[in-house]
Amino acid sequence: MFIYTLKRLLQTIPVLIGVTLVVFLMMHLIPGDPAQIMAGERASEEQIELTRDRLGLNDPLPVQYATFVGNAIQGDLGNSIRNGRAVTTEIGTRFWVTVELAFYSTLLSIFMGLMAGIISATRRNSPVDMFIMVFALFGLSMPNFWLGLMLIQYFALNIDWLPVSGWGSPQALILPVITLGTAGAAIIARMTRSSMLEVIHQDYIRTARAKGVKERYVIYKHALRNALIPVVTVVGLQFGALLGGAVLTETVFAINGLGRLVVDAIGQRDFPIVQGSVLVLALLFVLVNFLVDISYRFLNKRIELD
Amino acid sequence: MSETTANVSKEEKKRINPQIESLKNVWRKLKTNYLAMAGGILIILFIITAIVGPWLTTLDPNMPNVQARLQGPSSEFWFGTDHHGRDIFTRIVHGMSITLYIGFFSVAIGMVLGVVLGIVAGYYGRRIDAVIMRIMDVLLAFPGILLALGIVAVLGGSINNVIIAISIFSIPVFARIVRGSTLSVRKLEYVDAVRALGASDFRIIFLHILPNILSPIIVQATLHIATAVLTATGLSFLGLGAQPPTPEWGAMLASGRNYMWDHPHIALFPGLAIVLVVLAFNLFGDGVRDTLDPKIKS
Amino acid sequence: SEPDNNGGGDNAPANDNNAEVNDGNADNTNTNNEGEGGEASDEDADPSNLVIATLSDANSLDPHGSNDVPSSAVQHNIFETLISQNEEAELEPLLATEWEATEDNVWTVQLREDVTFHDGSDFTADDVKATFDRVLDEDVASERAFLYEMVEEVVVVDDYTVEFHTEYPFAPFPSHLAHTGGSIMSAEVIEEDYAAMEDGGQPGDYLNENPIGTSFFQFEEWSPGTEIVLSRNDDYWGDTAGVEQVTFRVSPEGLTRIGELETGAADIIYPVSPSDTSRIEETDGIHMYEQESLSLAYIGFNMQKEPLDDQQVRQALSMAINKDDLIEGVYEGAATPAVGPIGEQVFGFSDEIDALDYDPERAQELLAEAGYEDGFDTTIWTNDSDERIAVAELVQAQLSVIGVNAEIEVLEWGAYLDNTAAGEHDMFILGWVTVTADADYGMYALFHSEQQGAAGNRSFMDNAELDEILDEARREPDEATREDLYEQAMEILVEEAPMLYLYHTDYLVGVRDEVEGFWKHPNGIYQLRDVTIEQ
Amino acid sequence: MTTTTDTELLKVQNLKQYFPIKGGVFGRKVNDVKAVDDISFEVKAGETLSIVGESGCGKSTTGRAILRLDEPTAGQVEFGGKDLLALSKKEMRKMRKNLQIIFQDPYASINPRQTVRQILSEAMQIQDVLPKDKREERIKELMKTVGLGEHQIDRFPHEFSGGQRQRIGIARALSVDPQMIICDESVSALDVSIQAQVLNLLKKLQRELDLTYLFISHDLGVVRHISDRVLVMYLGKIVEIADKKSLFDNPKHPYTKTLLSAIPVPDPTVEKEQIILKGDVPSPIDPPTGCRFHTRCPFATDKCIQETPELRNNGDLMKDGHRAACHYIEEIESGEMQPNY
Amino acid sequence: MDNTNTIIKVDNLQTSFFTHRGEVKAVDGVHFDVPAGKTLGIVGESGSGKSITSLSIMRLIESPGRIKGGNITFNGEDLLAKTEAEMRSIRGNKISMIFQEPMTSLNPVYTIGDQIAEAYQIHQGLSKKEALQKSLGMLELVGIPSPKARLKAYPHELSGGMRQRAMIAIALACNPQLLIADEPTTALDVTIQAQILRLISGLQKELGMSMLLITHDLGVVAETCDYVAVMYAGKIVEYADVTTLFKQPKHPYTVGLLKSLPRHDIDQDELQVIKGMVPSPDDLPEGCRFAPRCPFAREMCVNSLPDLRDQEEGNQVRCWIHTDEWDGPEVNVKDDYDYGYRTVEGTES
Ligand SMILES: Nc1ncnc2c1ncn2[C@@H]1O[C@H](COP(=O)(O)OP(=O)(O)OP(=O)(O)O)[C@@H](O)[C@H]1O
Ligand SMILES: Nc1ncnc2c1ncn2[C@@H]1O[C@H](COP(=O)(O)OP(=O)(O)OP(=O)(O)O)[C@@H](O)[C@H]1O
Ligand SMILES: [Mg+2]
Ligand SMILES: [Mg+2]
Ligand code: NI
Repeated sequence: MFIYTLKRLLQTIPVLIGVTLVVFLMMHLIPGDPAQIMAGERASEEQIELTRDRLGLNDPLPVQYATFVGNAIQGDLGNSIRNGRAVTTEIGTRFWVTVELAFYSTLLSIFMGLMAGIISATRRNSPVDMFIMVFALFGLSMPNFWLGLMLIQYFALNIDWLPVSGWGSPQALILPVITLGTAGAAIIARMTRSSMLEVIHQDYIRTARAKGVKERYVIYKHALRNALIPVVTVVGLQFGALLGGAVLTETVFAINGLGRLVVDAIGQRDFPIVQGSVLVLALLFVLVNFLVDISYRFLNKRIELD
Repeated sequence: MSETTANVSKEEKKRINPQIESLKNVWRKLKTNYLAMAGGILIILFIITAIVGPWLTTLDPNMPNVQARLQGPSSEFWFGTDHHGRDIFTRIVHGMSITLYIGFFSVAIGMVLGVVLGIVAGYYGRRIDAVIMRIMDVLLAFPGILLALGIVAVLGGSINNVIIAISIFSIPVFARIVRGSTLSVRKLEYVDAVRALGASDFRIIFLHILPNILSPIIVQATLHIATAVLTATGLSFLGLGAQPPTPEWGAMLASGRNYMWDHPHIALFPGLAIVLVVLAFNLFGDGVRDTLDPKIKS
Repeated sequence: SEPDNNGGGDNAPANDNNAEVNDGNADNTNTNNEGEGGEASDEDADPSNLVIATLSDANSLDPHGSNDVPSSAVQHNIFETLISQNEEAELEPLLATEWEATEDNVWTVQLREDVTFHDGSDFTADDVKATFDRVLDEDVASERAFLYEMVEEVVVVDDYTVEFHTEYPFAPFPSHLAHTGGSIMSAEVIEEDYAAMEDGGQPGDYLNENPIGTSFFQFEEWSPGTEIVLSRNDDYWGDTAGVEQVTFRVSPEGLTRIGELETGAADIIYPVSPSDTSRIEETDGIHMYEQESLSLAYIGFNMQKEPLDDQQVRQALSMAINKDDLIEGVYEGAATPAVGPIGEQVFGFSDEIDALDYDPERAQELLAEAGYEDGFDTTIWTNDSDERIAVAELVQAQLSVIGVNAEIEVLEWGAYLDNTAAGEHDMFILGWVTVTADADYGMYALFHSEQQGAAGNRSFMDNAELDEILDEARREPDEATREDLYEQAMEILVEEAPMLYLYHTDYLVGVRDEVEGFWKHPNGIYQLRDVTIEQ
Repeated sequence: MTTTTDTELLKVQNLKQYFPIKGGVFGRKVNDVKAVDDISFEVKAGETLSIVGESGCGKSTTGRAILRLDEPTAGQVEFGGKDLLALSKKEMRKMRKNLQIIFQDPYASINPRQTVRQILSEAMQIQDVLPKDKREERIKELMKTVGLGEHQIDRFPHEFSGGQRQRIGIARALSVDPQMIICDESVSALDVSIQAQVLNLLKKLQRELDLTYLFISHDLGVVRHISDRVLVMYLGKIVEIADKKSLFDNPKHPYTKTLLSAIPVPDPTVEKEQIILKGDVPSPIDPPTGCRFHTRCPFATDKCIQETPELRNNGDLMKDGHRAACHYIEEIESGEMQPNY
Repeated sequence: MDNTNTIIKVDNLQTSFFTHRGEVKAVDGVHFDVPAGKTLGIVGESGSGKSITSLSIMRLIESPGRIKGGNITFNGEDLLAKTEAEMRSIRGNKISMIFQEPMTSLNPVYTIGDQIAEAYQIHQGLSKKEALQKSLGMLELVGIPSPKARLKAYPHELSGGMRQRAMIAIALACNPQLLIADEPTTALDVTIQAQILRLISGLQKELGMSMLLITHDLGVVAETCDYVAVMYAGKIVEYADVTTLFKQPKHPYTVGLLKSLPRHDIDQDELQVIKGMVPSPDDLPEGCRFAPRCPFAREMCVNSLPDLRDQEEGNQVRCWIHTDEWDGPEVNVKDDYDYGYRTVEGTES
């Protein structure tokens, strides 16, 4: 287990290098000059040149990349071009906000998705099944901003139960989490359904019934845990996608998260912020997938990790 | 005499093209699946609408009409009008082709590439697998917006380029799923059997493994159409994709954002249209999957 | 009072993007909104704390460290400038008591004597010198240096007298002093900031954490991306502020801000999308505050590209557009049609000029004269602002009437600025705010041939006569003469039509009824000193 | 009886197949599954050699290694005088024409999405046997040979019964005119009545086409019926090899004896003496030292734990070509050693 | 055959699957008893309905299948009349079942201990701890080495033989009166098979259970069963005590089955085969279901289905040959099988 963890951690290195390298090249490839942006539009050529020098933007690209990596290893991700703050500080609190948001949303997706998927699977081809699956497609096709604003209109304004926006209090969490979790719930519902349908015809389910196990336990104890295995992969991917996809939700609910930071920073060509955030997100992504693999093993001891 | 020749040639045809026979089989099975047929008919209707719809509508989808702004659904404007006073129904009909085009091709391309990479990774395993899957990880961990910007910078912002962008996002999703399935299919004896016959890897991969892992691919592809259409919208602000005033549904949906509360119909109808398309593809895809599945006998 | 180069219309980079996008935010009339006006609850209203929900966070609290409205809006409440502008954009004393051009190249300023900084230190001429030396310091590379580029030296005459020696006579100088960029910081703090730079820090590192000014609010706390909290400066030299605390909260989504206003989570929201004004007006407990602005929305022509290099073509295009329709269709009527680049509050505006009014027939004739009787193909660029896209769509439709086929292309903001600066465009939609309320600011950067490209002149106007007038006008000390000169300039600008001047928008601010004494300067800055919240 | 010549068609020498178990930081190999551990045997042209043994003892692995479906770890495989393991991938592909395999599972070993015609014509296309226009004829001929009707030519596998499917597998193997066929549990999955049909067919084909079979099975009834010689494996090693008669009538290795005694006899009146082994088959990852059977062998001594017995022939007790890998062939035979259950 | 001490009596059981292509009569009028304490073997080819019969007894037929008719009497009680809850208290308690595939019949995500203990928890209301204690005893009983450690093992950590033993432990946990073993050894090696069969027989004696052993291996039947029922295409074609069945088989199918077995004890040059194949259950012949493959079949066999008729000593056979109506020449099925004549063209397809 320890060795496996170590191995996985080492495997993340090429991924991190790959991600940062691509981000780095991409940022330099697209039009938009951070020095110009920082020095201001009315700045003279010399002033821009000076800024470029100070930001190290005149160094050859490989040197710039090496500097970035070198500093990153020491935990220094540089300073924001826009406001000069250390990238680590800028990312710091926002990172946790986004992680928290994504985490609760994932929990919600899992909960709703599993429930819906199980009900659908156990009543295959019934009207309930149809309803749930069509509903899931709605959930999938609904843009985040649409859902978010509708929720605000109803829950915050019409019936005034929950705050419109903000972050921190448990009430403030509810709407954004629903908004962000819905699409995931839809996907998980579909996955769970097909996975359950497969499991439910396995021999060991028959064994359980032959033992006289109650139907409810057959479903929730014997079938579900096996059906979860493919679902977990989706959850992992989903969590990754949520981190990136949180931008709209963060915007609608005025949540100060990493998603917004990255998108803004890209718009402002704030190289250090973009590189730093992507690095952190990639790390998290790899970590989540690692956890997914671990939970595979937890769910099914048969899967050998090495 | 002529009768016998006719018979022979019929037989002959059958022999020459067993694929057609098998397609017919598929069709026969599909016909009995009502949901799939419903999905299929919807898709055909969409396609017909996409082709002839624009000829049938009387209003101009793009010409603003300041007098008719923001009207709710009525007998004149079935789905109401948008902030420029354009008829939403007309725009949805005109946007059908472009939305289908983006949804279909971006998924198709991403699927093809993802499937190839996934199969290759799963089939060869070891180094190749590790390299491909790490690249997929990079793609997954990479902010899509940046990639989209890169594409605009290098290739420009046409509709075809948004398809490229979405395809690239889709690759790792398909690759992961396909790799998993490949791993299980590759162990089956019939793969060894054709290998023992001396079949090349290419033949094994595309003629023997691929047809047997279609089911998860189809499910993912049909679900992904929704994601693709919505992503296309998300990218249009970067200048990637259909440019205003093209009545692309995602863009219409997004333009309703500012009017969500007081004039929700602007966002609602394009949204429903997207759901309907996704639903149709899902129903049809599920049916096709069931049909292709040898375990479900007709 | 503070001028600032605003996001609203100014094409200043970076953050402006956000400001930009929303400044015009949307479009929309609420014609068939059935007055379902609800009632705004005020459960969260705290009379001692004024909450302002805005689109974007400040970039920097260092007055030299940024050049965007959200930053200025906060800086303005912490720092004071020597001179301020009132609601009518007239100059008034603030930290300065008097100012005059004592020589052609010298402005002499008398300072107020009873002022202390938030840290308790006295305000003197040294602080003024330190402030302006810093903004001009190349190492600091201030984005606002351009405001004072003509200053050669700041001379401390005595504790409360300073002289600004300029390279050439610069008439609009007092209005530049009224810009937030001229906010006075304490010399000690500036020194600390330099010290931090020596230690490898960035300019402003120290200042951002210790923004010490003289104004009626003082800095409390900044959670980047979330909010900035200021508290009342009880030792203020003038009338102290009406509320104990003010919070600038970031809330990027328009409809969400309205929700916050309705529930009382915010007392003031800005910007409000034109499409939502009627909703606010119909809801009890909240109302709209509208204020004409110094901004200009325009469609620039690339004067170096065929066929837009032809004056007749540009005039034709200008006359093909019905600005009233645009204002109605995009801005719900909350804007004034523009004649030239500056509006009537700006010094130098003349109402003697004949605009190129809407006249599609004449436009068609002009096109024919220019040799384009069958019209031509062109493109309109815009960035991703709902407002600008809406403008583009309407303009496209109106141009099609005279046979001009314009394709719309949306560009991402960074790329948009780069590419328009490089002159790759045909037509592009952008805005400008004449923050100093002086025609010099509004014309020099946009049309002087030396300012081509990124500096502001993206239509690549190159007119020797105009250059001369603009150069002369900024040196001319006599106000009447200056006004004459700018009238000439405007005549040329309308005639030459380097851009299609669209309209000057109004600021649309949503305010709770309990809030009193609030006003917004035409340059976009909230005036909060006199604000009180009724219980 | 099949005619047996003395030419060796297939010669396997010191074949080893280890499957690495990956682990450690860099995915290093930490251990091996020693699925086949140093075995040698040969198959003469026209004969049937069977490999029997418990599940997991390495029978299939041997077959797969010979075909290079898995690349063997070490050893030599000579087929018709050519070293198969030295061939390039491409040459090997050509070579496969001569060496075919029929798998155990008639459901898993045929692509469910191909019709019989597609399956057979693909095989011929791959090996380029016969000009295109002759293939059709050949397919029909093959169908007849394996006892399928011409009208079934365009059917999908799921439209056939297990036995019929197995025939498709056989037809596929025959379609390229091989010299030798490896039958890996080719009849184990079939019902008895169908099994008999397929076994008869295999025998008939051997007679008619002079085929050589390497027949892998754990069903000794079947093996007795079809083989000329039999090879018994235990945990990756050969424990006994002999002509059929010797093996069944005169088994020498304790394991072979157990195996024979464990087969249930479909005759309730026969009271046979069953030897019941203790324990399960040990793991091939850490096979027991010495004689691998010692953990379950009723005769095991310390010597068995320490020394690996060689395959040997005791001329007095065993016929020519009959060899067994046990230290105590003589002692057990003479009753000097008694089982210790 | 109507023993008073029958533990279970199956009478005219009909179980069908209603697929969209129509009704599939998987079990069609099956009739047998299991005498208390004895073992009844059911043999027959794959697909002949053996498993469906046993699942019908357990009332575990899943949709689209349904028990259409017949009676199942267990200890004098009608099982088909019981509610689902009542059935649950019988399953795993009074009637237990061992399934064919030890690899897939155990839930891969729970330990062996948990899975055995569950039976105790359900039926005897024991606490988890007590149940585990009892499970340990069960594992000892079925002869798993180091049972304490195995209690915490997952199925994949056990060999096939151990897994099957675990299955047996689950089935025997509550001392059932009837054990249904559906091909309990097909997936196992001969040596392991021998171990398991011996184990089951031993436990049966020890616990006094009755057993229904389903297999298609006639060797296994010969060694373990007291009575044998031969199934063909959803029907019982012959029922006899084991000695009679092997010595004097009466039904041509039984004979064909016996003859097509390759023997490891004698050499045969060619095996006897039954021509043709088992008819598909959704397309059954009208008359005797074996007629198309039967060497003795005559017009009457093709046209009408014979009943299962009593023979001497409670044995039964379903064949016209053994009836008075038989219109052909006299045949001794066993001896004449090879030289069987066919009056009807078989429909081999
Ligand atoms: N690809 C592989 N990787 C790791 N181990 C393997 C692999 N293939 C086979 N083995 C192991 O090698 C051993 C021999 O397997 P093999 O399939 O040859 O047995 P077998 O004698 O054919 O058994 P059976 O009768 O069940 O078919 C087994 O322990 C198996 O687990
Ligand atoms: N779910 C189902 N739907 C349709 N037909 C079914 C279903 N389950 C079983 N059958 C049919 O019922 C018949 C009897 O099946 P059953 O499993 O009882 O056979 P069996 O005698 O146990 O065979 P085996 O020896 O292979 O286990 C088969 O022909 C099968 O096709
Ligand atoms: Mg094998
Ligand atoms: Mg069965
Ligand atoms: Ni022979």
